[in-house]
Amino acid sequence: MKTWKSLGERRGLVRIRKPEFDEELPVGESVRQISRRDFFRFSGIGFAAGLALGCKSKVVEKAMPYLNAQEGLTPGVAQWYATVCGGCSAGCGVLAKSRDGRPIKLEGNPDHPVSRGGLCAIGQAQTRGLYDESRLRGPRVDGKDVAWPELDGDLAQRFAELRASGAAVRVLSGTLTSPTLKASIQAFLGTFKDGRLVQADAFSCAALAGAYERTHGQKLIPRYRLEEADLIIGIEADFLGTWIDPVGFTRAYASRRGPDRARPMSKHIQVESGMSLTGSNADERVRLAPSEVLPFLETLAQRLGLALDVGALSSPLMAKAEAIAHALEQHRGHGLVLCGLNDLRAQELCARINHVLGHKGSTVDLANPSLQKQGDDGALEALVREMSQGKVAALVLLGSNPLYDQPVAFAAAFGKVPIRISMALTADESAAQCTHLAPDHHWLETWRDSEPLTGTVALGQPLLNSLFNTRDAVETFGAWSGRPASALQAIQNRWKADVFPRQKNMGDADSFWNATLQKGAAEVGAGTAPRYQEGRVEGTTRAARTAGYELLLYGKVGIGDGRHAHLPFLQELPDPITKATWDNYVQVSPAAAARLGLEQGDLLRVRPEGHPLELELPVVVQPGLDDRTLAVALGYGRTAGGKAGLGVGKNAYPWRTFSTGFLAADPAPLQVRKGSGRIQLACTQDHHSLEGRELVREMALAPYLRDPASARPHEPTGPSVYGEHPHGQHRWAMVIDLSACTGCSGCVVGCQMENNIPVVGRDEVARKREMHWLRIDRYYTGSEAEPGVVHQPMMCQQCDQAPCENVCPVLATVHSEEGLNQQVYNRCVGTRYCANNCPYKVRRFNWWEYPHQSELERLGLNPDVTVRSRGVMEKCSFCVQRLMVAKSTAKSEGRDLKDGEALPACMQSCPAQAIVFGDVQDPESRISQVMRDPKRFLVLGELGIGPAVSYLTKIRNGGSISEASPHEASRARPTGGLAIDGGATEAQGGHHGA
Amino acid sequence: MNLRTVAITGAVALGASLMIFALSLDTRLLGDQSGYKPAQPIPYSHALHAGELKIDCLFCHTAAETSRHAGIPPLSTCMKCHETVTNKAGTPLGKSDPSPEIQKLRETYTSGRGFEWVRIHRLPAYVEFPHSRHIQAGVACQSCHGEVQGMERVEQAKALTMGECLTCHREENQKQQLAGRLPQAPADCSACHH
Amino acid sequence: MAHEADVLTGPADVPIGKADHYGHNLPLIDGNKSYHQVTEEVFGPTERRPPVAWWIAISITLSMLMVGVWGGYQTVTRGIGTWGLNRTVGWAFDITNFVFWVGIGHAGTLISAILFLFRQRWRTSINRAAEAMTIFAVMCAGTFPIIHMGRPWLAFWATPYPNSRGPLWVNFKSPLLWDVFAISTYFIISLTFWYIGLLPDLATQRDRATTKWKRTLLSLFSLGWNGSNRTWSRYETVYMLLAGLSTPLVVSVHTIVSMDFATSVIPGWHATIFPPYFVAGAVFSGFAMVLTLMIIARKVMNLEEYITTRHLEAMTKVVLATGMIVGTAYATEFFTAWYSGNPYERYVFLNRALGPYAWAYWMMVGCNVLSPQFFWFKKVRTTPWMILILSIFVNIGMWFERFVIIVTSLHRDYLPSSWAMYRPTFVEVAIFIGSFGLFFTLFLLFTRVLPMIAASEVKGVLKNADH
Amino acid sequence: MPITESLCNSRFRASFAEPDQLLNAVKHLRAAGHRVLDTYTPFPVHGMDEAMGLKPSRLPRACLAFAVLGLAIAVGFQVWSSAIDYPLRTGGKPLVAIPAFIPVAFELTVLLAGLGVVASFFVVSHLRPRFHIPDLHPGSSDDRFIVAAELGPDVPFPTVAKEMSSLGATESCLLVDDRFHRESSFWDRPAGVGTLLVACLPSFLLVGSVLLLNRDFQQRNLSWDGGMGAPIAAQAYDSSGVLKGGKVLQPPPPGTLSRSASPALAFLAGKAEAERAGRELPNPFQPTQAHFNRGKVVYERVCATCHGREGDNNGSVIVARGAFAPTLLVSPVVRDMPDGRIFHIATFGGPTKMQGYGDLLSREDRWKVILYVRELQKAAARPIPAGGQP
Repeated sequence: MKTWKSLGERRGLVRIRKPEFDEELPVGESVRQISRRDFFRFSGIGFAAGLALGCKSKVVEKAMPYLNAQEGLTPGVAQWYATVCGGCSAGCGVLAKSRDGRPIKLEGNPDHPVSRGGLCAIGQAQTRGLYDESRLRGPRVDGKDVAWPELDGDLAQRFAELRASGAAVRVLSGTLTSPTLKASIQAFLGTFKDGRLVQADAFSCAALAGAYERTHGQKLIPRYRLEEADLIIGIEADFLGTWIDPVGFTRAYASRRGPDRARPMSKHIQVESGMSLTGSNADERVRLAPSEVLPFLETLAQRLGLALDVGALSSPLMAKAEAIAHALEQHRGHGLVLCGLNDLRAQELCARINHVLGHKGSTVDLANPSLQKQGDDGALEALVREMSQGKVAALVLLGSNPLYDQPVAFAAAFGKVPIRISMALTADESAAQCTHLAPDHHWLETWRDSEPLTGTVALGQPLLNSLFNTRDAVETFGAWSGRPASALQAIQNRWKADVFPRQKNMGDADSFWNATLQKGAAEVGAGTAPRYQEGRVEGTTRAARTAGYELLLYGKVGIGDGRHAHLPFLQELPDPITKATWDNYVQVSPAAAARLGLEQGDLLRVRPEGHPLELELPVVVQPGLDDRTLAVALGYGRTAGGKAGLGVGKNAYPWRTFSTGFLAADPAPLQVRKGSGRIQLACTQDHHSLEGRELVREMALAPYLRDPASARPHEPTGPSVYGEHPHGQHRWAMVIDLSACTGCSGCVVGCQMENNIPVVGRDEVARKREMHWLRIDRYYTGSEAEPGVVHQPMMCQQCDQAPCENVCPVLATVHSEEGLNQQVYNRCVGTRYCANNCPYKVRRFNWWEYPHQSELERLGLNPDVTVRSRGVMEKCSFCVQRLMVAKSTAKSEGRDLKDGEALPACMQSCPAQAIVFGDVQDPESRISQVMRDPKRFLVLGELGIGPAVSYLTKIRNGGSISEASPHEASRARPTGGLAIDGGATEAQGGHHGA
Repeated sequence: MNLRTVAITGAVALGASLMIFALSLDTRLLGDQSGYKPAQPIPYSHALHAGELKIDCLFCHTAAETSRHAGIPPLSTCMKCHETVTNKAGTPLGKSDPSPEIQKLRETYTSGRGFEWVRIHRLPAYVEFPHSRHIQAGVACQSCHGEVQGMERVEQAKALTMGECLTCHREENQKQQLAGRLPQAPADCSACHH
Repeated sequence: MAHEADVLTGPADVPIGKADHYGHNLPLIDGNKSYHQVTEEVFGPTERRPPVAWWIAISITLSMLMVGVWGGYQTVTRGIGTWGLNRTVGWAFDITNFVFWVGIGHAGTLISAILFLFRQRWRTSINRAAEAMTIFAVMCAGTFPIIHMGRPWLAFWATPYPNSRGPLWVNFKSPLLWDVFAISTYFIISLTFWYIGLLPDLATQRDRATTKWKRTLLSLFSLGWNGSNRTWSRYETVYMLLAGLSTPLVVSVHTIVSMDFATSVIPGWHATIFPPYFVAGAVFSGFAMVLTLMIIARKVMNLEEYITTRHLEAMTKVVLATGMIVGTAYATEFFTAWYSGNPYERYVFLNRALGPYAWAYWMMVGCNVLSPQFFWFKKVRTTPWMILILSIFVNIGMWFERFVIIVTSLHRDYLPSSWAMYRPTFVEVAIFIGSFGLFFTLFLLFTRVLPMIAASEVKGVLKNADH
Repeated sequence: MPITESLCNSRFRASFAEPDQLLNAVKHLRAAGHRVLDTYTPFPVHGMDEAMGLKPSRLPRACLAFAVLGLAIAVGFQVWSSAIDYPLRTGGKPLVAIPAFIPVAFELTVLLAGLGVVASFFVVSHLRPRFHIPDLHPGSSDDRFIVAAELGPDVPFPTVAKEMSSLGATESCLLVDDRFHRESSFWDRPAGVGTLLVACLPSFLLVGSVLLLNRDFQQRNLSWDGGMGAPIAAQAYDSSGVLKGGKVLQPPPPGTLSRSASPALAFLAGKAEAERAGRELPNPFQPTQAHFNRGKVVYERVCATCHGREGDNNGSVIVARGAFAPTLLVSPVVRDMPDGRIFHIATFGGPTKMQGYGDLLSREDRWKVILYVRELQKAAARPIPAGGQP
């Protein structure tokens, strides 16, 4: 039998070891001799048994310190570095936690003007993209591993020929927020006679920029200031989930969500065909089919006084559009209309509405436009045309995977380009078709600057020297254009020359550089807003269809455009709405499902009429979806670029066309037929109703404002047999504001990263064995057609009289002095009694030994948190390791712990700032103040188990649109208007469980 | 068959099963390598440096004051002295008797490699022992590591079991309480296990 | 003597030698046997080569045991993940089987102890086998709490032994720890009780032994028993004391097992009715299992004259009575849930009767409440094959009772977001089969190795018409 | 024990087929003045105790005693271990939660009572594993009811035998081999049991030595505890198969600046730079007691090794080896140096042998050390008062 010498060996730990060290354990040796003699004196029975157990060879472990000490560099002490997230083009600021010279955790940077301390799920998972086994290890030419000089030499020769011949060279990239990188690309392209940079986004906002070119003469995407808006009308814009800058928008949006904020609660109406994360947070939703959106907008615009042709629209929708128009007029100057369609006419209407209503300068900031989406669909279309005509001699792909996410025409044309170069980190679909692979650094390995919003500059610094033989794109372009320079040098030069002069606060470039490096970002001079230009609205009306199914393509919060689909943490993140993992599917409304005879999991074959691609997808019955809409998520069906993403879901990108001039879902009606059989979707939540239980409390804004005390219904608290038990110096508690929480799930992934929570895979999730310590329960209230949605983050409630603690026979879960419900993994024998006895079902059991074989991936684990073995129970600890570090720091500095110093990971990065955590024994702390909020309630508080986590009642700014803002109800009595709830809309306010 | 043989065989079987039982109970806990005394790449003597020359522990093990790890000093720390000191210990002033081991040290440092020391103390991964808290609380290094300043070659002096931790923490807290102060040594499980 | 009293106490209530209410003299043992005949018939099977049927039977049960060993191997080496449990349903087959076997294990000691204290002499024919059954059932039961642990090799942590962790003891407030003490005490006391009862018979066996080895071994185990009256006198005292100790013990064991559920906060578990309900259920299932085994054994081993239909009838009456108690408990649970006004509690019981596991619930009701009603008929009570079928139904029903209590309460508890379904895997079924394999293997071995009937006790009641 | 022939001959037994006959016989024998030693029956014969004149057993008292012991142990141990020895709070219950202790207390009471009374029974009845059974009468375990008695004075055995057969005895005979005169096995005697224990002793000793000498079994534990002992997350100082240099510890990329770090000093090594530092760098710390104390700690930990605790070059290394003399810190040369220059030397090294300590000591510590050195210099400059201060 093969025995392992230690657990490390069994798990495949790579370790230098010798079988037996020369001079180990003299004591042990002598004992071994004695025992042998004694054993031989008797018979061999005991000998064999004893020896088999006693004599195992020893692992010799190495201890390898730094060679040189460095000031401020202490092994085992975390350092935080401000840098810029490269997960998408939003350019959020992150703080990267570095331990022993490598990044292990990312968190939001509160000093960064874009994200202001928030970080989304994709951002949280980025370190795992750094330590990803599927990354390219170095450059390749024609599929063969080469060294960089070889690749450069080969390309230099080819480029020289192109320079001579004047052939066209193109760089295709996603949105580039780094001016230095852009400059280096331009410098490279400048060496050719016909060199051009094409930026294209998978989730394109090109029409939005195009619309502003028509209305303001300048291609730009305005900076929307949701914090200024009293009334937000979202039209097919999932701005809290995937649109432009979700973290920044969530932060701004949440700052006005709730009755006790500094400024009155905003009202949010979402007009959409699918059920998006944003729609789930809206005070009111208007459902309509995708083809009805444009007529709806036209009606809205017309009612607001714009002269234009209006497409036919059903009368209930017409009434709703009128009601919204009325509400917008009431909030003139403080409203905001956002449109997520990639359609020029729609965006122009939207821009003009915002102008007419005077939103410019208040909610629509044109002076500091956003640079987070620079994709140009027209340029991309032109590129495809050029390529298919054989005009492009060389194409460089940077942060772009067009063979996956562009219409199939691209793939056909791509083959006609002789020199195809990819800088992708992994061998993705496009890289597989390239002649040259020149892998870029992961963004955590590079120096990068960033200007996500005009006037907001940020610096990204590397956290680690590159793991593999990759090269920074800036340096690669520098090498190819014959002007090699290090990225750091290039950025520093550009900053001295361009950025430093723009700012006025600091007198010396080095201090400005250092201050920005430490803070993460700086604000420099802003531009001026362009002027509005009157004009005829582009395009013609398109009649809404009244029958047949229509296609909605959308992005999911975790997967986004699919570029991180190879990160299992994101695949396993439950979709905030459907709670499904590891798959995409076709969403069908309950009414349509009944009509089609479908149930959850049935396979359905879908194809836009006339389109060659038919996909067979499982059905998810989605309440709140428009009855004629079938929604399919993008970003799935990867065929290359990392194991975890392969074969998960189906790729729906080919269903997008340029038919309107901009990349959008094929508008043709859908052909739908039943597929064969059904599959079990890996959903983490199967029951969506509260079953009449008062687990979540909701209330309308108006009655709350009339009497805040009415938010707390009578809560019988039975007498305790034993009374309170004593607490130590602290007593931790958490309050989650359900009005603020949008369900964005950033906390879920953040928690996984902080606490080394494993990913278990599709099958295990389908068996309901996901390991998330923090989950977000999503309940529907009201009717299936027009449900209200509640997101309720649920983690260990750290009960003071915890039912789980009593039942553990071995004292593996006991109460701490500080009110924590401690779980001691190494003491746990795994009876699972505690999990059974947990009313919240937040305890997670290690059903298997989850794999940790990859040494690369183990670099990304948090060294402060035990990696649990199989057979052990685990659960949220309130990030006790972070509390310990904070307490230790305070003690070292000889002071008391400050409020807000000890933060769990979920709270730190919550973009909505929905979580408050602290010490309730400190009467001054924020938590103590929030604990006095009349909206506070306990989930299952009636059980008398004293949870330390409490929730604030969800306040909905509901009612009819005409009384949109009860804050102002006392001031201005609303003039009678059309109520929005035409028909099916249920009044959401005042829903109580039973 | 002779009854005696039966009895003795039975006795041995009993003894062996008892032994197996005793072994399967934790006669020895994880990380208890007390007595482990491996040879190191160079025979660095704590008895000389910490004992005879009375160099403070924290002179080299600087991290102990701020980190969970006490740390093994980087070679650059050795070079603070051994840039100058190259002779064997006890070489009279003015004489030159270069130590080959110091020579090895200097060569390893300049080559940029560093030594692969053999790790002696290792607590199980589910235990967090922050050195910094203990150093700042004035706990002597010797109370866990033994009289290192007398060791020619370092060995693990104590078993470092949870019982040893608790004994010290309980005594310390008792002292604090008798003095009317708040207990400072945490007794919560999650102080060390998380 | 009135007819009603007969229902609960059985014919043994009528002193032997006197006419019963039908006017007949009813001896406990049929066939008018001599003492020697009893010795021959009881010890005979242990001294002969087993018949072919026995070999076939034990090969089947050993195969079942091997299936279980495979399941256990899978579980221990790969993890509890091989089972069908999930984050919501953390116990299912494992604890169902545990409670089932503990319940089975109740009849033996009950028959030995309580019937002994109540001077029910009809117990003498069945107590030895019933006690053996108890011990084997407790052994089966004991494997489940160990194998259901995530890290079963650390099961010894549930015992308070001095250690180098502080020392860290155990949680005496945990019902699971109470289980550890209850089950191990029950096992030890039952084993002792059984062994004490066996001592005179072991001596008989020793004296009949034909080979030296057998005689030596039996000499060691019979502790030098020679039938001395001084020893007999103390023996009877000790037996009485053990019976007195075992009686509250047997009640306490299932009470404590029921507290695993009753002390929790889970709706459907958190019920004060559980201890009596569980004890009645345990007696119910235990007697059913005794009936199943005895009816087969008396047929196969020609012991019809020792285990008469009157014995069977007495036991069916116990089954009927406890079955009624159990049925009442089911109704009471529903009433309590409705009357409490607690929405969670109400939902759990509605869900039991109408939810996805309703089939299991109605199976339980059918087997446990309806099937024993046939025992109202004397014809059924005295026809062994009918009793056999009904007793098997009761066993099935009682297994489902535990399954229903555990799984339906867990799978839909407080937060609807976590509701989930449970489906067993083959590994779980294999372990379940293996537990039956272990039980029947041990029982089959017992029937060939040790006297299945307490010969000394039977001799005592053989001709006691004069006493 | 002295055994006389007459004694042996005076014992006899009679064997019956029915318990009633035995009962009559016993009554008869006792009435006739014989001493009934014991009866041997396959089952307890009712009325025999009275017939033989036996007193009721005292085993119930032993049972009670053991029960009380069990209860005391259970309650005592539960309270001691849960509330006194290692108090841990679970579920908000008090440390001594009496209701929760009842089940275990009850079980242990029953267990000890049961085992105790059985053990007492074995002891008083001399029941123990034996190879040779004393007083074994044929048929007594099957269908014979046997009485053993000692002949009364002056009654010949044949008379008694006749009486016995008239009472139904199937057989009666004198006993020649009774319990005092037999060839018993060595292993049946207490000495045999002792020998058995002694035979086990080496095994016990072995186990004991394992416990005492604390053998090296941690590797077994590593695998047997099912994991978590071996680190999975990469830990500092470990070797690495992935990272550069084969070790986990990696220097941060050059040029990066953490949130808490101070930007690199804009100075190079060398005398000119030191002089520039003296001009440009003021000490950012005021000479407060706290700063002074910290400076003292660091000075004595690091600097004093060579420079001496008083700055007088009496450092432990210098004293022990006398290898070289460092710069006298209390000398006027150093006293006149500006703080910035001393700071530069502490950071980058001195002109001769001193290495820079910028990598080992934090920037704050270096400044604070200078504060302390200034105090040392003041103390050295001050003339020692006549009283002779320590």
